[in-house]
Amino acid sequence: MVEMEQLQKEAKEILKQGKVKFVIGYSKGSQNLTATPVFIKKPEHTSRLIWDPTCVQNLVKFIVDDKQKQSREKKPDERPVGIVVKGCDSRAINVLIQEKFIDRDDVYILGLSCEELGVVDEKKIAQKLEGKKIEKIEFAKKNNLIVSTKDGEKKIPVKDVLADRCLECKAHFPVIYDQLFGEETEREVKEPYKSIKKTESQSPKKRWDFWKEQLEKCIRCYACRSICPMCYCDECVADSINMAVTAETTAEEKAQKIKWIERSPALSENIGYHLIRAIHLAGRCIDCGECERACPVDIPLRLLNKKLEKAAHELFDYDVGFDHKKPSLISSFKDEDPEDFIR
Amino acid sequence: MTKDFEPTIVAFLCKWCSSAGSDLAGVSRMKYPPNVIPITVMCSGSVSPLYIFNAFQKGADGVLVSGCHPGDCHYIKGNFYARRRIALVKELLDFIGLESERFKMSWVSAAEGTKYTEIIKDFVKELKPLGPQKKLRRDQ
Amino acid sequence: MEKILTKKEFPSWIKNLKSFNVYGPVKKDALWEYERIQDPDKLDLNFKNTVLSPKKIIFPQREVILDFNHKKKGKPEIQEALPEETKNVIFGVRPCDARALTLTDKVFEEEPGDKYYLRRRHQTVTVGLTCSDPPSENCFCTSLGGSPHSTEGLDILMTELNHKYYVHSFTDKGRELMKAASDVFKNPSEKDKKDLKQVHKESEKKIKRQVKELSKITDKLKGMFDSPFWDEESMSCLKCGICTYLCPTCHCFDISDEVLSSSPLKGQRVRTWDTCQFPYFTMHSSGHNPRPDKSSRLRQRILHKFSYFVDNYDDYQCTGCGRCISKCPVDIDIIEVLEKVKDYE
Amino acid sequence: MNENIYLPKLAKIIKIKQEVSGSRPIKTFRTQFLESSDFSHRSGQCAMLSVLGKGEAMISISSSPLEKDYLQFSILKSGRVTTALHEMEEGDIIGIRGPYGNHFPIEKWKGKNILFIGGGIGLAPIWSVLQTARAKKADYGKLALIYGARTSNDWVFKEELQELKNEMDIHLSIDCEEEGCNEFVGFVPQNVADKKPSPKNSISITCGPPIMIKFVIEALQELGFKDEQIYTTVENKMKCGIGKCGRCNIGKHYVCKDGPVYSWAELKTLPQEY
Amino acid sequence: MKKRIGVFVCHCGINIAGTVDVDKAAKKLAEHQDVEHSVDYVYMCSDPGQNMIKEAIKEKKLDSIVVSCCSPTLHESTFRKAAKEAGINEFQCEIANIREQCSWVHKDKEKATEKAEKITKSAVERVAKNESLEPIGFPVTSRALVIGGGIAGIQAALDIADSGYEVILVEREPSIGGHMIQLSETFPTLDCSQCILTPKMVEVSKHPNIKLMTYSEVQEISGYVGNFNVKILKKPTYVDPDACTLCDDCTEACPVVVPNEFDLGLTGRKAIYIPFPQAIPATFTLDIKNCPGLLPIACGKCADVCEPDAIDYDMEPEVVEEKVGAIVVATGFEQYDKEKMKEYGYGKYPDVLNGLQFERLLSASGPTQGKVLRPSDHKEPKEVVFIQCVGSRDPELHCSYCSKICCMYTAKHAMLYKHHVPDGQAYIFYIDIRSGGKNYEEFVQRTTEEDGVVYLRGKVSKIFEENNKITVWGVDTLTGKEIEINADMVVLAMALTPSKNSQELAKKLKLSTDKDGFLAEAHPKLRPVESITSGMFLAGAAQAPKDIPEVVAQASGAAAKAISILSQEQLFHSPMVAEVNETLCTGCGMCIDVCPYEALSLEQGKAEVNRVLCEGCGTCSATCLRAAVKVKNITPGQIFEMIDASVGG
Repeated sequence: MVEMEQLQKEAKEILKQGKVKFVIGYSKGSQNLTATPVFIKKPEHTSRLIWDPTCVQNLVKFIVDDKQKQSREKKPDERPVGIVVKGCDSRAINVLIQEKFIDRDDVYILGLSCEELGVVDEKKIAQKLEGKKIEKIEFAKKNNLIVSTKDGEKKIPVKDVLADRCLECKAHFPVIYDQLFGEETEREVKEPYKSIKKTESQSPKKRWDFWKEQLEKCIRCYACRSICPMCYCDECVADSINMAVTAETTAEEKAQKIKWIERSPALSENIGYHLIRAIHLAGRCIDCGECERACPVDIPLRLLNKKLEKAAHELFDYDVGFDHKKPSLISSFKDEDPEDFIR
Repeated sequence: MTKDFEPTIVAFLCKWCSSAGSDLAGVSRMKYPPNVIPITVMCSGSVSPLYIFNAFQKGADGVLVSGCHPGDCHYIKGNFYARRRIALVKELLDFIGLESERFKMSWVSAAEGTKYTEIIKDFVKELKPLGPQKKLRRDQ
Repeated sequence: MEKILTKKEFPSWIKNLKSFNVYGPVKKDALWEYERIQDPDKLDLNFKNTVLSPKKIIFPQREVILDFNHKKKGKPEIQEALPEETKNVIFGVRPCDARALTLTDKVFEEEPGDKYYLRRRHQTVTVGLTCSDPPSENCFCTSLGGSPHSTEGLDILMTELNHKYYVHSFTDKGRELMKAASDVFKNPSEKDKKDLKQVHKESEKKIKRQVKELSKITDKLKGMFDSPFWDEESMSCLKCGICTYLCPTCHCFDISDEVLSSSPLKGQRVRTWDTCQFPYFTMHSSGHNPRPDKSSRLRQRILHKFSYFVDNYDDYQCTGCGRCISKCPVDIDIIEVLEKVKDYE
Repeated sequence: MNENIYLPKLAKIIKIKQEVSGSRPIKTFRTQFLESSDFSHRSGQCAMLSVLGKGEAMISISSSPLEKDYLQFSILKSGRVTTALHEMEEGDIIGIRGPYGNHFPIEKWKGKNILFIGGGIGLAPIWSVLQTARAKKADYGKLALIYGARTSNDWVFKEELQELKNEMDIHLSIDCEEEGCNEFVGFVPQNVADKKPSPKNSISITCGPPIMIKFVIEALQELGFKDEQIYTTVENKMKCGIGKCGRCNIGKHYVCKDGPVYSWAELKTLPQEY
Repeated sequence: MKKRIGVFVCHCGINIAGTVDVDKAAKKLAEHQDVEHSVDYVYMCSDPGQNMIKEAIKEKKLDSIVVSCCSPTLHESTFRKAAKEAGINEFQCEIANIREQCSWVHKDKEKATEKAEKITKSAVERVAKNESLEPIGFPVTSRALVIGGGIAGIQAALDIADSGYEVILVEREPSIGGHMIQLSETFPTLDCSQCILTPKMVEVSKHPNIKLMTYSEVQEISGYVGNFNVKILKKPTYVDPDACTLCDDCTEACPVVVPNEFDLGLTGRKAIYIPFPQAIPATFTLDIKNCPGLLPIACGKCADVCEPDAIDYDMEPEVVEEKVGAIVVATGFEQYDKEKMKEYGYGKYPDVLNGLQFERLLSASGPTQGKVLRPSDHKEPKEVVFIQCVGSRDPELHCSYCSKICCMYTAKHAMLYKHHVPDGQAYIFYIDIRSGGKNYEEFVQRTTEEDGVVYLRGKVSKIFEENNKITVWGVDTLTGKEIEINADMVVLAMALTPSKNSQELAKKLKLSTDKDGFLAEAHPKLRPVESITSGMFLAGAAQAPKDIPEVVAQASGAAAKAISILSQEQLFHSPMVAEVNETLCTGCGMCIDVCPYEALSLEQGKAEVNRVLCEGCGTCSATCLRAAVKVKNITPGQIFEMIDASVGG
């Protein structure tokens, strides 16, 4: 078991010693049922840190944020940032190190093992409650959620409402950390790609009908990109409206920025955007599921990434985020890479 | 689908093997349907997934990426990266339901004019019954 | 005009609206959205808050302003692309979303008026639905001068009374819509009127969240432009567009040219929603950005809604629908932010 | 409300002049509407120029309202639209809509001395009011211009400035020493401090890069100019031009509608968001 | 910049015009916004055609042109030259291939015309965004490095040096000469190997342009063609060659005896030694691995007896840095590892020898002064079995390839054996006889006809020692008979493998190797002496097993290639190279991973292109997630427009 007190104690210690400039962790959410990110600068505030299956967010995005902020500052505080991570999140850190976006020394990692569980899926909980409004939600030991609605309290075993990604997670403890909390338990995952199985087994037409309906909904709020720790580019190639401009950028460069997709939320442009995003996350997505969680119109974005995760694993024996010393999926090859699709 | 449908294929051919192979098909006066528009690139390794998506978005009915056989790459290993990259693009396009017939990769050496001819013939033949590619295409 | 319509008869009303494009909430998977209705049974008035407000029908996310084409050496041709002249009706408009339209009206009506918006607005009848139960846990309309049964911005308000609706029209557009199927309506009884009052009264009590002393907050905001408050509050902001795209009152947009063919040149000038939360929204072509960071952007969102808009249009640019709170992936809660403003320093 | 505010009117480029060459080129365009137009502007206002397929850019009108034959724009090549404009030739057709924004309250300044202070492309917004004042010389007191750029190549309206020298005090400057150039070496604010214009019965109009404006205002204040005597123009990213698209605001002000002309007395009350 | 483009559609007689309506195509292209001028003509590549282009460029003030004609492999350079002559940059000319890729492969004129228009429009879109470029020139260091002092390296070094360029010849061993100096006589002429090689070795040592560095190894190489920086480790010999008088007193004094490598262990040598009498440089080397210790206390006997005080125990390893413009790699071969050849009793039975050992036995300067005697008992062997293809042509257990020279040298061994022991009998087990080469077949014939050597086709199944004899069991596959020979000596024609450390060196040089570890040539047919790395050339058995004349020919070829670089004042490189947008680059390094030429590196967190190393393949560009790398004149922006043109947009 992860002892919350130990986590708080360690966070307090590193803040006290000035080892880190601040600690990013989870605290109790205000209204929504999940935990909320918290940025703790003072040792006395560490009691706000929590850890339970409502800690859904991948906080690594804020490391990216801080790194980008640092690059704009004249005299940045170069001390590491303390961060609370789950197994999946830790792999995001590994990818960032692999891609040299951050150094290992930029982060002080407080790793949490998800042990038997993982985190919950808000939508699944809502489904369990059949649309009833949640008045209060609490996590009780023995892995139950106590949810209060107008009809009174209801106990929901966490296992019944775990996020799909947790059910498919191959490594539910951190692969990189400075301090580990909880056990490095083993867990066998029978179907690591279960969520894409249905779509995969359908006819191309069915698959298309499904994705057409899903992607037509996209309003291009870019929450998926904004929340993704791997989307750290200053300028997204998939989007014609943003542009990183410096004093050196010439008028021609600005004028010649390619509009691979238009900003109109038309189906073709939405597909263009999501295809580019998916292919750019191939070998980089660590399946934290944040894109899908953030999506206000419930597009199952995770499936696109999962499909490529599966391809990377099955075709190229590549698993993301386990080794930051290896070259990336697309910047490496093996002589025996499959080519049965090539004529 | 209509019998008169003539698909448009955008073919990214590497300069050293596949484009040369298509030249050989020409020199040998082989015949294949005029549905394919070649874009010669330096190496199949330089074909970005964005090019492929973009071609479909702009209304290509089929896209071909063709490079040197493994081991023959003019740039030593560009085609190996292409092979991996294109495999991923293919998986993705298949997954969203684009007919897998619409996107192909081939190895065509400078000596394989015949192979190039066959590939184009077969490609056109396979695309015709599918009709125009409307899934990724922008509304015009 | 005040009438009673049974739930059973409701589809008949819609079926009688042949000359109208009918819009209303439709459930898709777990979410509701306003959509064009072909089959009245699809219209679902027992709905939680839709993701997007009916703003998207009056002020669509993408709208063609003009078509252009230019042949070499010829004169460029520009074709105005105004919305089609149609009659639209939106059912199930939440009072907060209807009030929001009155706010966007202020912006788009202000001289020089915006033809595209106004044409759509004028040719659309809004049929509201009282929120007998708040459609979201984050509803706070009552804090902003609205109510679950507010009629502002509506032509008709429907209130659910068990198996029937109390239908009240206040405008000519509304009355006309009811007349289109006059035989499905019945006159309300005194009990109905009493029930209506009761439901309305109850509905207000069910709004749990609130911001108190907004005017005090507005005053306080005026002095907080340079406060570090915004840094703290925006720490977890992701710079996505959810809060603003989902907001029924936000009206920012971009104008861009979409080229369909480069030679000969052919394309469209389109207007698309834009948001002050995107980092490049205000960036000059030199790269200079007056709002370079997320704290300045959160500040803009709050100040625009609760300070600038108040100065310019004498109203808050927020109607308390709660969408930005419910959908924020990192729990930025506008109510909490406002409350914190009040208590700041 | 019959007019569609978003529809540009077609105008022909009748004259193009390369003002500044090099990596940050500036060209001046004179345009004439193809069809008769009720377009009528006042000094300080802007217009939205469009190049079909590229988009629109808000550009200040550098010709005087008294000039009825054409509209003039001096444009720095900077982004997608301005690059396209720079590629155009005389006879090419662009779209124009506007005019937008407020203007210099020149009628209030009758009898006063007007000091124009510009830097780089910042002379363009001033040029309109300068030309108007010059044409109605009798209405005003002394006119003077302090203008500078990085190098003498970067001055706009070089020939016109030479001509004007006969009519008013013109103080040019360059940022760094340059062979064959005898003008003041230093930044514009330094030139202002050096020339010590008198605040008495004077109005100053400043336009240029934000950093220059900041220091010019300080220099003017040093010389005794009151906030009400100092005018400047502000620039922000714009799309609609009519205060609806929501991106050019400085606090509650929309620059496209409530600006771009501000007295320092007004501007200093607004948040620093430009 | 908006361009003024000229389009020139060639009829190519009827080759194009027969299938493509060239007039229509030219008119169609004229409608393009950036096209100022569009015409067709019967033969664009003819003088009048080219003149037409040149005149149009001048008259219409064109700044770029598209010639719509045959494949760019044929006339791209023609038209680029014409464009240049007319005053526009050669890279402002693009070719639209409407012959090989259009008119020749289609029949339907209407459709072919439409396609030709699209191909041409695509080229127009490309040229519209082409930059003017100049070939990248860079200076050349007119010195060469030759790695390996065998016959290949010696020949290459001499050829280059004779052409007037400085050469640094690096040899790992204390003396140059390689394997050739160990040989007795060479086939098919039976020249004395030492007699023909030593003059060349002396020439090397005397040549004013050759800097000889023996007992040295290449440690590190950086740079690129024309400008390599090499670090060479000079191992200490502890003997000052200038002071040494070759008196040999030291070896007498030295108490340590170890196997002599030169004689492949058939004799011994001291810890201080000269590898062989004709060694170049002629000096002694103290073998530190076998010396009891450098401290005089430990031994110090050699220094004690050295009158000229040539022995210096304080000598330190030295790293010498050199700049060179071209490199010849001639690291030679080795015999197949004996550990893998246990089944033949090699290393187990003293009278089972490998080919080189037998060469030493035959050599007049060898351990037996040219007498063929058994190592075990110094008796003359009366029956000798030679076995070919030991390790070669055995894909399952050993090497799949043919070692090429074994057939010939085994024939030579058998023949020479017979010359030494006329009453002896030689048997040769073989699979095939490969005797391609001038006078080779005749040579093999002589062994059987004149010297009575018995060729047995088949493989040996077992070798074992019995009664002081080596019994060889085998099968003659021609007769199907089982054979048993009680031999006095067995000589194994071992497979040839790349010399040890050659893999390691290949890595340092960024050379690729083939599946067997031999250095890979750039093209097996057309560029056999070039490596894939520009400026590095291959010579000798390091590339593949080969005999002496072939080695010498290849060495001269490599030398000629090297000279062709060294003789340039400047080298030029295509300017169509990658360039990095630093604003977009995040320094992830993926482009660096994929670059086949190591042309990219990370400098202060941003990718940087070495324009000389970059070949412009564009794999970096497709890999970069941020589109921060592009190859000039074939940029994503250009492809974007070309796709547009291709689909008819």
